Amino acid sequence: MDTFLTYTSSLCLFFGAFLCLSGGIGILRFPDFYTRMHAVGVTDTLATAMILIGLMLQNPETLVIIKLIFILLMTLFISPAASHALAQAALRNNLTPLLNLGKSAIETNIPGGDKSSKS
Amino acid sequence: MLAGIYGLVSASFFVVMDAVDVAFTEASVGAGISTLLMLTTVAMTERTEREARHKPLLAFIVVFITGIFLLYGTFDMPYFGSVDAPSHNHVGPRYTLDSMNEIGIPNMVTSVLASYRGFDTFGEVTVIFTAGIGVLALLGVVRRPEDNSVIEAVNDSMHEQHLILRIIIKILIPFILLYAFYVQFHGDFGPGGGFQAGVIFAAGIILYSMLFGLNIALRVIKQPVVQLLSAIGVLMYGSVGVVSILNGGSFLEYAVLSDDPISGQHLGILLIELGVGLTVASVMIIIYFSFSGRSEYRQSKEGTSL
Amino acid sequence: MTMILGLYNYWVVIVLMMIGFYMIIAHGNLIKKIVGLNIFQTSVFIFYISVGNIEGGSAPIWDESIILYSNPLPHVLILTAIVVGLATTALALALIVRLNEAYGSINEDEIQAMDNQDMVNHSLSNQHRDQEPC
Amino acid sequence: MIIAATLAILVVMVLAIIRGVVGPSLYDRILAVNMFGTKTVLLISLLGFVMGRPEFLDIAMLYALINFISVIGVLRLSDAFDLEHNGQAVEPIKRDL
Repeated sequence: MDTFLTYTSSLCLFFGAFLCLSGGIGILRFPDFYTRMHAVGVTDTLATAMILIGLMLQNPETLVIIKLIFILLMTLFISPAASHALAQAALRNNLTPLLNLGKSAIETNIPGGDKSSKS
Repeated sequence: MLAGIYGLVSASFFVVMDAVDVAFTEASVGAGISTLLMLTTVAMTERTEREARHKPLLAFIVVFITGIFLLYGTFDMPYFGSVDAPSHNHVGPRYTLDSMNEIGIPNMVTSVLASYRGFDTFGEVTVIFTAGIGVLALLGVVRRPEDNSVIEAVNDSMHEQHLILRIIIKILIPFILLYAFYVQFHGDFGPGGGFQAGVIFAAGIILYSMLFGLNIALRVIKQPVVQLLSAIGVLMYGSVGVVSILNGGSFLEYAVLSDDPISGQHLGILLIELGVGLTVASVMIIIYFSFSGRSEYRQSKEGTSL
Repeated sequence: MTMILGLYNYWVVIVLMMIGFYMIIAHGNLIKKIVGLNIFQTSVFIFYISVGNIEGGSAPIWDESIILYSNPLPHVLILTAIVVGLATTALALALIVRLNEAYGSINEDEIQAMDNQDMVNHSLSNQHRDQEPC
Repeated sequence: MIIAATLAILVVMVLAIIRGVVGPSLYDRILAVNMFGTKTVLLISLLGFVMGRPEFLDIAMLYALINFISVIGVLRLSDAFDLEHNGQAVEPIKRDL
């Protein structure tokens, strides 16, 4: 039973860390705000859940598990709400997404977009 | 906005340094309220910086020379983490070794804060109270009671904009306030105490007033009540000291509050933390309400003058 | 090498402190001065906490299984200092808001120039009044 | 495994800081800060386990709350900017689509 718990928690932690990393790469590499937000918003919630579950399996104390469950619940409430608020505010303030463009259009547009934003 | 990251980074640094209570405070203050206050001020004044500096070179030279001198001074300092540093050899061991017997509270930070150095904390609470009065004197606005219909209209328009957020926050706010109380009363056993609990409580109220508008928040929390509470907190702290004098001890000596010295200490620390929490929470609420009330007042004034 | 490992915390503190100091003296914008002051303040916090740390020590919450704790005294001092710092920062920001209302600027030099201009105007008008009755 | 997860989270935090510094729009920065905050929550809980003192979880809980509050506050304030400056976006990215 113990080895089973250890393996499961390791698996959860590994999966969570992997999701975190992919989200981090996503926030750095994706072309515009909305895709970045997609990368972060999706991975953030699941990665948090995985890592917290992994930690829960590591520690048998009841109080610790209850606290971890509280953190998990809070993240499940908060993270999507914050993402929603962010996206809504961005949309209201005329931050245009890259919509329905062919691949070539995106490729031609990104360098221009980056230039104008840097200036 | 990066100041928020700054607060978070320094807070995680404090965790690594074993300073749990400090991390607690820095997390709530540095990452939350102080960033918000800065941004409110920026929003109320001006956003862009106009010109470059006249003499940056001179400033840089001064800074550089001071830095060199300070660097030279570090060579005589004790090494990082060494046990025999002077700072660990005077009162530190007494706090770590004896506080469990003398005060009976697991969290040494709380026992040092409230009992051994009660005078310091009293002074600091008074400073916070004075700062609250100062902000109120500088930015306080006499508010006319607004028309209910206006409030309702604003409320409705905001309701459509922030529907999801509002529902989530309605669910969350009771938990935030409950958590503040947990931090307040659990401060004897784990990280926490009056200062942190006050800030968290105020953060809950600030969250409410941000999403539901200042006017509605002011209906729930009356400004005179908050001002009264901030004074009552300081008064509570001071009166614990006076009561201990009347019981035959010296100022803020909690051991005389009860027959058993240890339970006297517990009672004194509980009351004092409550006073600290009251003052901090109400001063933070006062500060936030003054700032946002001022900006609303100015917006309405600009609107009429245009 | 031991010196670098033993003293690097002070060096980090000094760098932070000098950044804050530079912001205070080199920027004319009053809000930036406050931000610099905050950074300066945080460097002092970090200094205290790192001085209070003991190699191998644990957080100062009593537990039967733990023998060595960090020094709780710096924690207490800094904990209160953070909240007091927030209150005083709020006071400073309130002053800035009022200055901005009075002068329409938050730049130190501009406010100074306006003050000087006021002073000159004032003394000129005073001279005027002295001369008129004769 | 816990240590490996901690390291991964540290790397992600660095990536988030890079995005926060580079920008380009205000919302990218807020997004980076939000992500940084959630990663800090994870980091603190992991650190609590590494150091063997799970009391740190209280702090992690506080972080989750405060992070949310500051994000919401900044968004509200950016809306206020928007109203004051005649409906112009704060730092808009202007892409020629």
